[in-house]
Amino acid sequence: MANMTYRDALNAALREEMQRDENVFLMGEEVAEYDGAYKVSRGLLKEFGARRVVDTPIAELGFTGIGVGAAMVGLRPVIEMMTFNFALLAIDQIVNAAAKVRYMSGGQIGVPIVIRGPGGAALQLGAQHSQAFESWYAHIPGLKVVMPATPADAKGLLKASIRDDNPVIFIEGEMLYNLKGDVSDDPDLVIPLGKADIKRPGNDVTIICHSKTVAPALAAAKTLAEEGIDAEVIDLRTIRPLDTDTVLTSVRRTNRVVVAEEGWSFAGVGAQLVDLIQREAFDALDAPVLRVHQADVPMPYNKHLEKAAKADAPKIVAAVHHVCYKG
Amino acid sequence: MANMTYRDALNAALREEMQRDENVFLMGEEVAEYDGAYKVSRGLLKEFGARRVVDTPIAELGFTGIGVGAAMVGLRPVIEMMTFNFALLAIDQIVNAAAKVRYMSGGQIGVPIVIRGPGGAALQLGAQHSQAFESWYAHIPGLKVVMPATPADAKGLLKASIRDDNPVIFIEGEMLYNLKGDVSDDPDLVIPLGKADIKRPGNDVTIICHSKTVAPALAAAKTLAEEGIDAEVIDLRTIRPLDTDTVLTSVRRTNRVVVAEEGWSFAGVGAQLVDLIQREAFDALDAPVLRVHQADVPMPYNKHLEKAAKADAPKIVAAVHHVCYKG
Amino acid sequence: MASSQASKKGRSDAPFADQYREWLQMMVLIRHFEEKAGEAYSLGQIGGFCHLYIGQEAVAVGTLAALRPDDYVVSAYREHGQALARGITPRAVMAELFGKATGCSHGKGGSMHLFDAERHFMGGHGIVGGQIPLGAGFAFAAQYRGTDQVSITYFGEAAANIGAFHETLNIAGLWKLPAIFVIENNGYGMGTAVKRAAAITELSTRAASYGMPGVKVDGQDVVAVKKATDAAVARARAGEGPTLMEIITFRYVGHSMSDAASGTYRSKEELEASRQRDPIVVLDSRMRELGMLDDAGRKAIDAAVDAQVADAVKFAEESPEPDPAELWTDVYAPEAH
Amino acid sequence: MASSQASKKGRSDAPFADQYREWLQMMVLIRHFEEKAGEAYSLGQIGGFCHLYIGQEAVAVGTLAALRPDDYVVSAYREHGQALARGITPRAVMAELFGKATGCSHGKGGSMHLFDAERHFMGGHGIVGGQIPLGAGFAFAAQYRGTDQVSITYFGEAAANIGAFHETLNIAGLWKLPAIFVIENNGYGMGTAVKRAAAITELSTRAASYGMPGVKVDGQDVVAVKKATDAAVARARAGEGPTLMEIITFRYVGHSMSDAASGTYRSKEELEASRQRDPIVVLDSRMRELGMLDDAGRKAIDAAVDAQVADAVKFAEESPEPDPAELWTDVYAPEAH
Ligand SMILES: Cc1ncc(C[n+]2csc(CCOP(=O)(O)OP(=O)(O)O)c2C)c(N)n1
Ligand SMILES: Cc1ncc(C[n+]2csc(CCOP(=O)(O)OP(=O)(O)O)c2C)c(N)n1
Ligand SMILES: [Mg+2]
Ligand SMILES: [Mg+2]
Repeated sequence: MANMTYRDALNAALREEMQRDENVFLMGEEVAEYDGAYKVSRGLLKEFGARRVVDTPIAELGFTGIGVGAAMVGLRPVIEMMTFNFALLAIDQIVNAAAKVRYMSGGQIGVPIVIRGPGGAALQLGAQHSQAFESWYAHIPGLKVVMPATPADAKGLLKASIRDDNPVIFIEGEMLYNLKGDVSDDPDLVIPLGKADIKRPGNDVTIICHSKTVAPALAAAKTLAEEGIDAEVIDLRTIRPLDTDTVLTSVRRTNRVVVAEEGWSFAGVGAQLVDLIQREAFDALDAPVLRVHQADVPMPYNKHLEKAAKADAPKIVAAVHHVCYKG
Repeated sequence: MANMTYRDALNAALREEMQRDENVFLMGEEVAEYDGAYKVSRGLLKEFGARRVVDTPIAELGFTGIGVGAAMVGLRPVIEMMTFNFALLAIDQIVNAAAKVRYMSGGQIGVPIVIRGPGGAALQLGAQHSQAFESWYAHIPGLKVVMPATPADAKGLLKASIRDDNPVIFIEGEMLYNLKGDVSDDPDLVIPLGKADIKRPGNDVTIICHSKTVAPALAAAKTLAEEGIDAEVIDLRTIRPLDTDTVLTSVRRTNRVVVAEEGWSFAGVGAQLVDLIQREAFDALDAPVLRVHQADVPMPYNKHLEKAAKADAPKIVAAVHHVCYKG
Repeated sequence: MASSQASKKGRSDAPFADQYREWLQMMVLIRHFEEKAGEAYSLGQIGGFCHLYIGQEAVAVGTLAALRPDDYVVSAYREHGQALARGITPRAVMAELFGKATGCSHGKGGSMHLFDAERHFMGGHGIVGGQIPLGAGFAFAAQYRGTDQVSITYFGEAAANIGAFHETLNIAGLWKLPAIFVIENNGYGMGTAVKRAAAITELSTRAASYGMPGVKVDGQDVVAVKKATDAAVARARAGEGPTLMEIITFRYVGHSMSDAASGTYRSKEELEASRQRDPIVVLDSRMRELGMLDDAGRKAIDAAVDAQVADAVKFAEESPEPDPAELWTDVYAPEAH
Repeated sequence: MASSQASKKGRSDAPFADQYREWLQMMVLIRHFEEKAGEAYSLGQIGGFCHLYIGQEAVAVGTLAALRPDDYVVSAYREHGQALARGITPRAVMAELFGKATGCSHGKGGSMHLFDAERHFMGGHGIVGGQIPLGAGFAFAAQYRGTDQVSITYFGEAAANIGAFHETLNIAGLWKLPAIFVIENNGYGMGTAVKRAAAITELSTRAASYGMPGVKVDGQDVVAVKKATDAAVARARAGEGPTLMEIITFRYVGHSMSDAASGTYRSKEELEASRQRDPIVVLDSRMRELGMLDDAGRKAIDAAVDAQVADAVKFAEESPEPDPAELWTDVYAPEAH
């Protein structure tokens, strides 16, 4: 056990997997000589050299496709998107190549690739740099979508993603990189994909969240506890495949649900959870499932407007009050 | 009134709007000399000339961005995507420019553009050419998403989209182009965006659909009628903004709902409708809302596998049986 | 253009008799296979989009003759010719067009998505330009592993105007990847002539933007194609980096089965003219000139090929449909236990 | 490089005294404005990403001096200099950086997204290369309407390796759009030197792939920049098509406020060397040489500029935040009644 930041946990996962498997390499903009725009790859060039830590031109479509090609012939690329906003330029390679080659080839050729980097908003980066696209990737069969919220999950899930034989979209959070927590230093410890984590057990209401909404959800649970509402907080960790058992088991016990996510509402991840829950646990619901999400607008630059746009603890508390018919 | 195909209705809408407004022009691959890959623009080059009917190189990102730029300075481009599968290459310009310039500029600059073409699957076109992305576009604030199912709607909605001052994603269906129906020849008749259409009134169950699932939904309703189940069929027509009133009014009367769409399930359009309905009409629901959608796999080439993958009338009937607790 | 005038002197060609015969037979096979595919399509035995290779045979045969079995090959949706020239059996290709379980993609890919992992045939791809970064990726892997494998990536001339071409060639030139990029310039992208799609029509000169050699090749002369490819392969194997080949050829047929060979965008005359230097005739004549072929020899080739193609069709017709459960497989890797 | 040797002869410069003074004052304004913006950022008055233009002043001033008010201008996220040179007031720009309602984008855009519809300043854009097709779109509109307006599009040298550059320049060359594409080559894309990102470093030569002239310009000499832009503008207005300008300049500061000016990827020495030909000093010296400027004149300019910048900061500080309701406006056009 070591106490380290989310950033260093990702760094450790990369280092360990690169030490473990010669086929694993890191490629992206500024990952090598600059040690990463957000320093996630700090020191890796020094340790592994320019062959395995590869700086690219600004050409997301090109270098992502090169990564997909390398994966098709057995390498295990980790492609860093400086942020997932830029992955839109590479999305054809992700959706039409990475996600489909195994199927189109009748199972002959797999694509063991990880595409990782920060997603969602940070602070005042404006409309083009503050977008959460996880629902888009989760919409696509053939992809897996992983979004760790803590340093321990970041390390264990990135290691599992690198070892996974499928294309994995691994979305981090710029606002999470400095978050500290205890992380196992066992190089063999991986956290299996597709398993949610109950970050706080509770009996009165289930708050489902992932990535940057986990901390606000836990803060909300604390506030609610003071009011005598005992909230269970489920961190999905993997968006696709979704851990339906953990979600449904909780819902059948608490009968009330709030789903919080960072992104926009229309056909967001929360909408899929509502679909799942009302379909599989219809009779267990004592109230409609409510959602907390970004205001349905492009992210404004002004800091007050931005704060008002974001999902936060007070909004989660308010939603819980509603589903509990309190206030 | 004239009886014409969906293709010709779109052609008439383009012709009328180009006659009406000098700022309207059509740009895309093969739209001019070839009369359109699916002949939607037949005759337009002849009538309006190469200045207003513009063939482009294969460069979706480039010519879409050129269209967005032209719209920013007051022209009203209609950009044809040969199919929306290729729009993935242009999606950065759609999401980061078209959808955001008005907001980022504090309202100074609008983007009155229509991006149109066929979406979804046809017959045996394989995984890369058989994708329905409406839930992606509907996820993005700043965009409108329109999907006509009939010749009359195709004409009226395309005219409204061209006159709209916002970026409109107008998704047609290759399988609909030959569909015939009565179409008004009144050049002033437009069908307002954001209004769903009750294609069949009914009292026992509400079937919500759009685009290529409208015909199967109506076929299902016919079958169900023979069993004594009176289904109301709502064609959303516009996915964003969604006509929540029409949907909720129907649901509050029928108390049972099936949502059918062509695309994949995870965070699809149907998921958003489920979210809306259980949130706003929770007490009205006698059964969980069920969804019909494509099998959650890339589209296979083999015709039997493809047929099995697609949403169709029998699947809608089966879903209705479930929500009516019949069989 | 890199031409094969030199080789016109019998002496230099003589040792190649067997090769030439092989190439001729493969070009004839592709031609007959495509003609039959066209018929089967008209009969509704093949569905979806079907893009025939008729007229371009020398490009696939000449380029792939220069490669090793362990090199990597990737193409677009007009890839039947490359699949056959790479050695995928006519049976497996025809069965794939028919969507049968015995097809080279098990019926799940179709005409545009032929794959054969064993032969390092990394697929036909349907998004214009989409295969270009993939091809560079195979070359990257070879460089990463320190093998001397090369990759060859085929795309049409219209694909040279799309972003993936630019991003990939810049990276390939920068990193000196062992890659060969082949522009199959058949004059048209669907209904659009090169000069209506590209600001310059000498596409091989774009190589200069990427620090790699660009060579223009006569694509109707299989010998010239082979020679030019040999040079590009040698350069790549030697670690000297990629080459951009612009191979000039002609599409004798429509863009796809739903497009007429001539009419709207090109005249009957132009089409006829383009057929004058038929790659099969060009090699056939040279071989006769060199005494490598006579009527009997040619008849034997045609007969062998006809039998092969007939057998492929019969095989495809008689092969089983994929099991319905196949709908759900190959989306994700089988769970490791 | 298109240089201004010729203009060294006083006679040819003399008539330009007022212009030169204007340009000098604008360059000094940009320099001081950016220094103040840097301070305000450190004080937390400005948030998000902030990319300063210090060192590149002559590029914005020299190019925009060649344009008409009705021409169109679009840039990337490093656009404070172009916004000021285009005539957006220091108040409106500073207020936007502060996120205030009085900012040129009403506080909703920020440093990377400055807009001014009235001045045809069509925005700073944050996705590398994203503004390139937009710039061509403005030129397309001018051509469509038959006006003689031109568009100018700014982007960094690293953006010349992205797909949007290729697709747009090919179309612009093919259609002869009245567009000017300006590569501001400041040597680095974040921490990546040109030679580590581009297979060739003479980026202006890429124009040959697009059938347009490519010109390399000394970006530290505002006079040379203006002259070269004049030629490109004349060509565009005459309907002869686009021009690719590669303007060589230097970024004296880090990529953004969160990046050190030197250290990891460039040495202190290299940075110092790059500062030797400061665009402000170059023009200042020439003017003194020509007797157009003396210490008093220069002092007057500095004083005027300091006052302007101080006023801009004060204005930004005292301006109101946007109304909370602004969160919901400008997503869609107001409903027409
Ligand atoms: C990105 C993209 N845009 C459009 C299409 C539709 N399309 C398929 S083939 C084709 C023409 C390609 O021409 P070329 O690259 O010259 O190859 P050829 O068909 O001549 O072999 C087009 C426009 C596509 N598949 N992908
Ligand atoms: C598509 C995309 N990829 C990556 C980034 C992150 N990024 C912002 S600026 C930049 C460097 C651009 O360098 P250059 O084009 O030379 O412009 P300069 O910053 O030097 O003015 C990068 C990589 C981005 N904004 N967009
Ligand atoms: Mg072609
Ligand atoms: Mg730069």
